[in-house]
Amino acid sequence: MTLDLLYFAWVRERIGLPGEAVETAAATVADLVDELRAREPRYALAFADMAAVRVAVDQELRDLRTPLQGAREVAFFPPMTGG
Amino acid sequence: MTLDLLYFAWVRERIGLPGEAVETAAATVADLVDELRAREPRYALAFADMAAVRVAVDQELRDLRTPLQGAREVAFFPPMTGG
Amino acid sequence: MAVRVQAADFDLGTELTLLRSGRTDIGALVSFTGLVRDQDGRLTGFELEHYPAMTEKALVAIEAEAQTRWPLQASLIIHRFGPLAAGEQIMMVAAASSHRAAAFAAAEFLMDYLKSRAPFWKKETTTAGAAWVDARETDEIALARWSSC
Amino acid sequence: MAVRVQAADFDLGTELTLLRSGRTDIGALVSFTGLVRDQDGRLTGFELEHYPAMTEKALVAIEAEAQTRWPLQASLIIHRFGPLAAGEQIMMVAAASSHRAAAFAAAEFLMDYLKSRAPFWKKETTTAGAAWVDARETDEIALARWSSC
Repeated sequence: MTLDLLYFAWVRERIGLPGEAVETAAATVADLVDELRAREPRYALAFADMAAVRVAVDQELRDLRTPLQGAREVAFFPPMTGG
Repeated sequence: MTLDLLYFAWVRERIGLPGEAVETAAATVADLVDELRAREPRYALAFADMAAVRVAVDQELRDLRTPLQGAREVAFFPPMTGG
Repeated sequence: MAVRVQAADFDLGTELTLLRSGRTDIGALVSFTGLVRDQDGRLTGFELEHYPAMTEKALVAIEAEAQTRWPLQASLIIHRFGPLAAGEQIMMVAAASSHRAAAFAAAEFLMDYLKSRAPFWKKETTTAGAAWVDARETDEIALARWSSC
Repeated sequence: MAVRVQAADFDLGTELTLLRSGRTDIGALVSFTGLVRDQDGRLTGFELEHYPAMTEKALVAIEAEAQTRWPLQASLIIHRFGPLAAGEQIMMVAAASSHRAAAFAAAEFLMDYLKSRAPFWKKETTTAGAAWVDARETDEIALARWSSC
């Protein structure tokens, strides 16, 4: 499947991209993160500590165990600091 | 001593006066209330249930046991309902 | 750090703008405004009596107590008296601090104290007649929670 | 019952006036405004990044949750994004109810949820350099208290 990935704040800065489309067979968010980490050191750096990374699947907050079947957009970002 | 008495809200309405000067030898607020009650039924009515009456001596919230020595102004009123 | 007792209405936006004007050290500003409710149309009159010689003194004391409990950069209490119509502003408090917890707590504290310790009395006229508003037992409970702080 | 995400500033007084205009059923109106602190003059830049496709959705969900928990007659969330200067307004929430306890609780709830659940990220530039603001552990604690309600 094709997924639109989005990166925000320091995740974006470490990866060096605001987002990208990827072709993947990852079953869960955790599988997707493993695939990305294996690509290049900048991904490995961005995803080094997943306790510090939040994930949204199709604009809803999810976690590493979330299945990706049917998903279109996955976003990675640090804990939110609005308000 | 001469005391300025002030009445507010339904205490004022029951007594029928916003205030008055009284000559008294009352040692405490409780003594003063007893004196007033003995005067006329409208005072007895206003001070029938002292659990529903608050008192301020010289603009500070006090209670029935407060001594009156040196006091100049005593106010009686129901529990406050501002805000 | 200001208290005003007045018959006239106030402009909430102007007051909140003034409170933070020229300052860049405030992170959180909380305001509370009390309004006259029409009670499903039953309210026909509303009057606020107060004890002029004591009112401002009591409000200043309440504000000073809030200042000792939280690091506030600014605070304000305005309370009106006299006849008011449904929908009108009765009073406001505002508290400004570096962080939101202090600003919220201080504003609630100001309200809880003011409700039970500032000499104001509400008289409502409804279709059922005129009556002094009873103090709510919950107001004393609200006040008690600050004693354990 | 409104949510706005915008780069432009907002007028707090106008928003609060609009919220209650033409209504006589509101007894209590609480507002919170978040402002950019200059941190004793150390702050030289401030930028708010957000996730446009998700932001409004998240804020609408937060507001809807508040509506199910308290009897609110009106509520409002405005959050800005982009570069902001010291002293500028970042965001506001407002909650209107018949009684003060509900209005205060709803406004605090909106803030607590928004802090940890709405996709905004602050980047500060100070004399020590540029850095993304860390989420505070106290924000998660603040959020947890609403679970036991």
